[in-house]
Amino acid sequence: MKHYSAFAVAREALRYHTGWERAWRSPEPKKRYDVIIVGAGGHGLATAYYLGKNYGIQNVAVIEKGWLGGGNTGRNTTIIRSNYLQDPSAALYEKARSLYEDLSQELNYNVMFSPRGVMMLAQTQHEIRGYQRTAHANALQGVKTEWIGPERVKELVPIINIDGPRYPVLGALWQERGGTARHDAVAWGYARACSAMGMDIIQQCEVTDVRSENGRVVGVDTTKGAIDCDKLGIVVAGHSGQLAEMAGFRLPLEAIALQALVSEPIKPCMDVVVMANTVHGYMSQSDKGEMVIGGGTDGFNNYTQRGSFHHIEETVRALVETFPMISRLKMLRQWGGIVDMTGDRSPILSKTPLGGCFINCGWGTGGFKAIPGSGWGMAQLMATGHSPLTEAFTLDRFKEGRFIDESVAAGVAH
Amino acid sequence: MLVLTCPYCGVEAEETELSAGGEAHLKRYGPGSSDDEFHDYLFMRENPKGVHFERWRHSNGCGKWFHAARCTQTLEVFGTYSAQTTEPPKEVKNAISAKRPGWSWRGHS
Amino acid sequence: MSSRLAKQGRLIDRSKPVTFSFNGNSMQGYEGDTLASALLANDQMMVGRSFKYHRPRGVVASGAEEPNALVGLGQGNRFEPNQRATTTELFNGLTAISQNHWPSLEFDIGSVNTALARFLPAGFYYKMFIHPKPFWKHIYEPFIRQSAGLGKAPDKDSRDADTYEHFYSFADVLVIGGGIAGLQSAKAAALSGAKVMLIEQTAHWGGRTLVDGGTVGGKPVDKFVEQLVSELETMDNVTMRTRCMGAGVYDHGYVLGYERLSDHRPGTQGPRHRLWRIRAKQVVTATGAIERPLSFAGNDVPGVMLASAMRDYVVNWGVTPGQRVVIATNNDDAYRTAIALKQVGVNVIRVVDTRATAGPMAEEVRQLGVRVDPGKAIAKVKGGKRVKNVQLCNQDGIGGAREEIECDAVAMSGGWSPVVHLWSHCGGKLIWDDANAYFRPDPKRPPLGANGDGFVVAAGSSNGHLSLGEVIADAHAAGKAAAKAAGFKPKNTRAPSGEAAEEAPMEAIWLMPANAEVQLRMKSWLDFQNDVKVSDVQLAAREGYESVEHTKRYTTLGMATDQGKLSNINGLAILADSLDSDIPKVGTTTFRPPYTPISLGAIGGEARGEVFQPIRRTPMHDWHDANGADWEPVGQWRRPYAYVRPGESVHDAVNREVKNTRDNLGILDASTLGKLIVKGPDAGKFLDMLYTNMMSTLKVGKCRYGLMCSENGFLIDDGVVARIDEDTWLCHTTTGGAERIHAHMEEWLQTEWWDWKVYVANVTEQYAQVAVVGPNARKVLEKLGGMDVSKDALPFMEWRDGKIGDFDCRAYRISFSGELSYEIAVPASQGQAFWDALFAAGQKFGVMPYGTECLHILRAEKGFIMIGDETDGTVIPQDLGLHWALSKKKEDYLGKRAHSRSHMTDPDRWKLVGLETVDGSVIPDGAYAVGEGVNANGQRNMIGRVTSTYFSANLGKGIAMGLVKNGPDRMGEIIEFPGTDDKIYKVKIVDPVFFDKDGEKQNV
Amino acid sequence: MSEPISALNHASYDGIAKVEESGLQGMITVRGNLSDKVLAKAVKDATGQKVPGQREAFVEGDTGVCWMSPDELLVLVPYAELNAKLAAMTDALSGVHALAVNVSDARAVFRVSGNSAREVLAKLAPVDLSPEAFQPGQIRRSRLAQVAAAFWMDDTDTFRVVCFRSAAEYVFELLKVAAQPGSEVGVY
Repeated sequence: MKHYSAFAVAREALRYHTGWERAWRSPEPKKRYDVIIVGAGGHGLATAYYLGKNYGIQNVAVIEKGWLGGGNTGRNTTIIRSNYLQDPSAALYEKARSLYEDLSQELNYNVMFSPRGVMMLAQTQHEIRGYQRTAHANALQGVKTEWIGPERVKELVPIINIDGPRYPVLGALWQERGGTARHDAVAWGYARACSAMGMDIIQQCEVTDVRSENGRVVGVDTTKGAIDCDKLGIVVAGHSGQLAEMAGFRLPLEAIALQALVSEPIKPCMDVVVMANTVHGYMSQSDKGEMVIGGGTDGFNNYTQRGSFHHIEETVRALVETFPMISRLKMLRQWGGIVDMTGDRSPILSKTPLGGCFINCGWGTGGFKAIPGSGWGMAQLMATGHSPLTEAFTLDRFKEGRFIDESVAAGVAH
Repeated sequence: MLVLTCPYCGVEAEETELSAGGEAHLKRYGPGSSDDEFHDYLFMRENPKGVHFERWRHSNGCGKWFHAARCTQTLEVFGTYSAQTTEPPKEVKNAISAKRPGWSWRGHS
Repeated sequence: MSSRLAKQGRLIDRSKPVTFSFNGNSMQGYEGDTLASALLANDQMMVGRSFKYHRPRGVVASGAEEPNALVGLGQGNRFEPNQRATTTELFNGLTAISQNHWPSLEFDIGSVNTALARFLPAGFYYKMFIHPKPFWKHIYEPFIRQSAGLGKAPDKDSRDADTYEHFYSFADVLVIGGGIAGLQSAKAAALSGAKVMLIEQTAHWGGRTLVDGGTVGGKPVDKFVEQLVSELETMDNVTMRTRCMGAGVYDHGYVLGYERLSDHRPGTQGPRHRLWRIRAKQVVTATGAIERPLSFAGNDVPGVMLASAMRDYVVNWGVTPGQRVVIATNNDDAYRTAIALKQVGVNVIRVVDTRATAGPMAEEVRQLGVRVDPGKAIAKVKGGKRVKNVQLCNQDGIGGAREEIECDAVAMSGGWSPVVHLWSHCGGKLIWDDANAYFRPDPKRPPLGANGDGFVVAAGSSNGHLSLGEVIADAHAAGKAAAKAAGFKPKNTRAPSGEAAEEAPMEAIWLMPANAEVQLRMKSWLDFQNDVKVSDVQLAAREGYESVEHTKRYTTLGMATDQGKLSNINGLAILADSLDSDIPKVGTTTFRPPYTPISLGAIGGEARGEVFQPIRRTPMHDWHDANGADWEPVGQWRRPYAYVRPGESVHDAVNREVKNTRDNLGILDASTLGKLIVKGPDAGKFLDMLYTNMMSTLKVGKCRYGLMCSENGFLIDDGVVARIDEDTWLCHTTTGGAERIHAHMEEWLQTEWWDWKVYVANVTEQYAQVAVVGPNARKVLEKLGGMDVSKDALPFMEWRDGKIGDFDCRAYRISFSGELSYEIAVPASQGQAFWDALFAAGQKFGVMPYGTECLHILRAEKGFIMIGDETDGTVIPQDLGLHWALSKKKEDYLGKRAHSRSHMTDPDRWKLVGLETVDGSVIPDGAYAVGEGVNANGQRNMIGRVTSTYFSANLGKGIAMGLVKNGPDRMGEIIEFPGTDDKIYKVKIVDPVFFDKDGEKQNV
Repeated sequence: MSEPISALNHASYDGIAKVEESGLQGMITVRGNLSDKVLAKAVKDATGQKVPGQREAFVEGDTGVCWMSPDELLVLVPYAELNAKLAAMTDALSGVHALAVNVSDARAVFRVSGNSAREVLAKLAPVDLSPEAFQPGQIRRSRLAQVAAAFWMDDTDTFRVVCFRSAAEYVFELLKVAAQPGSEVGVY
C-alpha cells in the first residue's frame, strides 16, 4: 500500500498524478475464506479490519451486493457522539468515538474526524432532568460530557435563538469531543486498509443463499459462485431480514425510511453540532459549508429510500425556529435511507441460532458514529466468541424483556 | 407522501391525516403463552419486501383504525379494509393476486 | 466585452430603466432583465469565484442550470446567499454581491489555490493532513473548516422579513413546464375535461422555442404560443401559474410547486413564497432540455458560455456576451447562435465543428460570411478574468498544431440532455439514446402511483424530442395520454404540425481534442462550481473509485448548487471511457428533489413564531400569565411552574407555595389532566384489561387510583378513575396522556375487542378543573356554599355532582399531596369565573395559586410516584412497590404476561426507596449511586439512581426518591452518589414517605 | 351561575377573508349505532334533522347534526338549550347502547367568510376545497396545520370550523396568517 502524505501528493503532482495505485483491489472471490462478511458498509469493513488487525484473521472476504459504502454509511448526517445514557450503549459508542480520534493515522486515510462538539438542547424541564441524568451517567461511564447553561449555548452557537416564543433553550448536554467525520472516507479508509492486509473486497456480488451443515454455517452462494467459510458475519443494514431468512432465522426488525437534507453551502457560521430533540431536528455545517439537517423517521415500512415530505417540513420548521437566520437559505438536496429498527431502538450484535453465523443489525438512525466500536466488538465476538462491548446487544434480549432503551432520558438514537 | 382511502369515512386521506400503526392481523398472546409466542407477538414482524398488511388510524379525521394492503417496495396500495377482521377480505386478496401473481401470506393467496 | 445591443430583446422594456448595484457599483438595466443579462449589459464578465480554486467565473448559462453566476442578494433581513443571477428578475434597488473571495472579486487571496491546483487534485484531502496528529486538530481541520462555504452567511441575528405559506391543490393532470410542450400538453389534456394545472418556473410562457423560432401549423411560433396561452387562459378547467417551479415529484402523485410571489418585487404585501402541495392523478413533465458544455482546456474562463445561452441573451434581452465570438459545437443547434449573433451584427469569427462534415445549417451560416471548420476543436481558451484568445486544433489529436485566434467570447454546445429530474425523483427509470447521446425517460418504467400504474408522462424535449415538429406531436400525445390515465376521454384531435430547420445528427464528443494530453485535461472543467476537471474523474477511476457514486463523492462532481445539471453527463462519459465501459452501464447518480434549491422558509410555511407549534391553553391561562406564571411546557400545554412575585426568585416562589399549601390553602389549575368517559355494558370488563387493578368492582360514587401498563409491561399512565353510574366510568389521565390514552383505548376497542360494547369520549377540555388543597380547603368551599363537602357527606376517594357557589360542578375528594384536598370540575366556559370566585373567597384563608413544581414537591414528600419522573418507559409497577395495584384476581390485563419474563422478575432490579443526604443537602437531579469497582467495559458499577429530588421547605432539607438495587432491603444504609460538581453525596436509604406517614392530614 | 365565556370571546379579524370566533355553541357528541331508530328519533327531536349519511352535515344556524364517523354524530343545539336537550337525549337513549355527552365547552367554533374563504382553508388543510369537491351540506374532519379540526360550509362563501378549545388561539392565529392581505391565491 502506497503511503499517503503531503509529500506523496507533491511527488505525484510532478508526474500529473499518474502514479497513484488503486485504493483497494478488485479481486475475484476465492473458493474459501476463514471469515466472510456480507456487506461492505462501514460496519462490515470495520469488522473485517479489526479481525485482521486485532486477531490476525486475514483470510477474509467482504462481499457487497452494490458498491462499498453505498448504503447508510454514505447517506447519514455524519454525527459522532457517545453521550448515551445506558451503560452498554455508552461503552460501545465511546469505544467508537475514541477510535475515531486516531482513525486517520491508523488507516493512513484522512477521515476528517472533526471533534467540534455536539450539543443536545434542553427545551423543557423534562429534558433538563434527562440530560442531567445522562451527564451523571456519562461521568461514571468514562464519557466526557457536561451540562451547560443557555449563555454558554449562545456563546458556542451564535446563530441560535435561545429565547424563541415556543421552546426557550434552557441549557444543553455538551460533548466537546463529539463531532463529525467524512462518512465516505470512513468506508474507503477501512476498505483500503483491509485490501492492504490481503482481504478481498468483492463488489457487485450478491449473496443468494447461506449454506449450513449440522447447524453450522459452511459457506454462501453468490452471484459470483459458491464460497466456503468457517464463520459468517451478516452486516447488511436494510436487508438483514432477507439474509437472516437465508440463514434460517428471523430478526425482530422493521425497515423504515429516514430522511436528511442539506442546504446550499455558505461560509462557516456554526461550529458545533446541535440537536434539538423536543422539536425534532438537528443540524451541523459540513466542511463544504452546507447545513446538514436531519430529523425523525417516517412511520411505515418502506424499502424505497424515499420518505414523505411532511417529515422534512417538520424538521425544517423546527430548525428555522431554532436558527432563524437560515430561513432564507435554500434546500439543495433531500434524500432518504432505509434503516432497521428493533423493538428497543438499539442494535443487535450477536451470535445467531446458526453456528458460526453472527449478526450486526438494527442500528436504526444512529449507526455511523458506532462504526469503529461496532467493528471492534464484532471482531472480538467473531474471533473469540465473547465481547464485553457486544454482550448486552444479543438477539435474545427481547425475549427476556431486557431492553436497552435510550429514549428514556429524552435522548434519541441519531 | 401516501394517500390511503379510509374505509370508514370514504376520504382519500393523505398521510398527514393518518398515523401508521404497524403490522396488521397480529394474534394477541397473553398470560399462559410461551416465551417464544409472546416474543413473536410483540417483536417479530414480517417486515416483507413486498406485500404488507398494516394498520393505520385516520387520526386527523374520523379517528378509526383501518387496514391497508400495500407494497413496501413500490408503495402500491392494493386496498384498504375494516380493522374488525382477522384476515384480509377476498377482494383485497384478489387484487393482490392480480398484481403479484403467486403471492402468498400465512397460507392466504 | 459584453454589451447591450441597439436592438433585440423581446423580454425587456427599454422605456423602463432599472437601477441596481453589484458589489457596490451602481448599474443600469431594464425591466424584464435578469440580473445576469443586466450584468452582461454592463460588461460584468466576471461575476464570482469557484469553490475550490477560487477561479474567476462568468455567466455560463441563462437559466436554472447556472453553476457560476451566484450572488448574495438583498440586505439585512432580506439577504439571501447563492441566488442565481440567471433566474433573478431585475428590480429597482436590487443589490447584489459576488461570492467566495477575499478581499474582493478582482483580487482574491484564495486564488492562490489556482496556482496550487496541480497539488490539489480530486480527493487530495483524504491523502494529506494526516500527520502529525496534533496538527490535524489545531491547524489543518480548523483551516479547512474556515475555508469552507460559498455564499456569505446571513447575519447571525437576522430575522427573515418575509412570510411564507403553503397551499393544497388537487389536479387531474399537472403539467410542469410552460414551454411549447407544456402548453400543448395542457391543452390536449384540458380538452378532455380534466382539471389541469400548468406551472412554469420563469415569468414567461413559451420557453426557448420563442428564441429558436420555427412555425407551427403554418404560423410563426410566437404567434402560435400567444394564441395557445390565451386559449388556455379562457378554459375554466385550467389553472396556470408562472414563477412556479415543479420542485419535486413524490410518491402517490404528490408534487411540490415552488411559487415565488415577491422575489421580483420585494416588500410587497403578502407572502414571499408559496409552496404548493399538489396532488395530481397524472403528471406531465415538460421540463425541456439543457445544453451540455464541451470539455476543453480553459472552458471555465469568463466569456465561455453555452451556445444556447448566448443566443438567449441576444434574443431575449438584447445583450451580446462578446464582440468577437468563436463557436465550438458537435451538433447543428449551435449554428442558430451564429445566425442570431450575425443578425445583430456581432462578429462570429469561426465555428469549429467536431464533425468531419458539417450539416445543412453550416451552409446557411457560411452564407452569412462565417467560416466553418469541420473536424476542428478548441485546444485551449486563454485568458484570466475574461477570454483573450482561443487555440484551435484538430479534434482527433492530442491538441498539437494550434491556430490562435483573438476573440472575447466562446459559445460551446456539446449537445442536449433532456431534463429528467422530475421523472426520476420518484423512481422513473432512464434509457440511453446512442444517437443523441443522452438519457431519456424509459416510458416502460415510469414512477408508479398508488394504484401501481405509472403516473408521470414525459413530454417534448424532456422526453428526448429536440425538433419542433416532434416536440409538438409528443406533447400533444402526452397530454392526451395523461388525461386518459386520469380517467378522462381525450378529444380525438391531432397535434398541429411544427416545422423548423432540418438538422444533421450530432456527434458524441466528451473531450476536446479527443486525445487531449494531460496538461489540457487538467484544465478541462466538468463541474465549474466545484472545480472538477476531466483529469480528476480519470484519477478517481484509476484509484478504484469506479462506481458512479464513488466518483461523484470522491471528486465532488455534480455536488454543487446546480447538482450537476451541466456536468453530470460529461463526467459520466469520461468515467465510462476511463473504465473502458459504456455510459448506460456506468449509470447515473440518483436524482433527488428539489429541481433547483428552494427556500427553507417556504418549506416551513406559516409555522413560525407564535404559530410554530400550537400552545394549548386552559380557560385560566391568561390569569396565570397576568399573575407571574413561570411557564413550563408540558406536551403542547403550558402549565405554571410557579407564580413568581416581584422580588422573588423562582425557587423562592416554589418554597412559598409549598409552605402555604401545607399551612393554609393552595389552588392549582388541573384542567390539563385527561378526562375520558368510558361507557357501555362491557366498560367494566374493558377497564379491567386496561388497568392493572380492578375497576369493574368500583362502586358508583367512588374513586380509585389506577395504573396502566403497555403490553410490553412498562408503566404508561396513572390516574384516578370515578364510577359515574352503572355502565359509565370517568378515567383521569396525566396531562400528556389524554390524547395518547384515548387513542390507546380506541386502538384496543377497534382492533382487538371490537365486539365489546364500549364507547369512549374525550371530555378533557369540557371542564376546567381546580385542585383546592390544604387545611383550609373545606372552609373555602363551605364559604362559597352549595353542596355538603363535609367528611361524612363527601368522604375521601368519593365524588359528588352538585353546586359550589353558583357553579354546577363535580367535586372529587382526592389528594395528590396528602392534604385535605378536593378537585372541582366546572364547565370550561366558567373556569375563569370559578377560579376568581375561589380566589376571592380564599383570601381570608390565605389562598395562593401554586404551580407544577410545588405539586411535585408535595407529592414527593408523601412518596407518591409521578409518571415521567419515577417512570421513564423502562420501569414496571413492581419496581415502584406498587404490587398492591396489580390485581391477583384477574387472569389477564395489558402488561401482565410481560411481567413474567425473566428480566422482569429478576430480584436484582432496582426498586423504589426514599433517599436523603446525611447533611440535608439536595441530591443533584439525575445522579447515580455507585457500587464497588468497574464492569468489563471499565465503567463504574452503578447500583441505583435518583428519580425525583427536591428541597422540601416543609421539612427544611433535601428529599428524594430513587431506584436502588435491593433498595427496600437496605433501609438505613448509606450509599454514594457522585455529582457532576465533583462532590460525592452520601445518602441514606429511607422510607419514601417523608411527611405525615399516617395520613392524618388528609383524613379530616 | 356566572356568564359562560367562549374560548376567544368573539375575537375577529378582517383580511382576504373574515375570521370570527362565533361564541358559544351547544354541542353534544353522540356515539351509537347510527341506523338505530331510537337514536334517529332522539336526533330528530333534538335538531329536527334526520341522521346524516357519511360526511353529511345538516346545519341551520346553531342547530343541526354532523356525521363524524360511522358511530359518532355531533349534534348542534343552541347553547342555552343544551342541558334540556342533552337530558332529553340521554333519556331517550337510555334503553340502547349509546353515549351522549356535552362537549360544548371543549370546543371552539370559527366562521371564515368571504370570497377567499376557500383559499384560506386550503392553505391549512390537506383537503380539496375546490367547489367541485366541497359544498355546503358536507363535513370534513381533517387538520388545520398542526391541530385536528372539522369544518362545513354554511353557504358558498362561509365555513364553520370546529377545533379543540385549548387550540382556539392557535387556530385563530393560523387563520389570520392565512388570511393576511395580499395573499389571495386566485384559484377559487
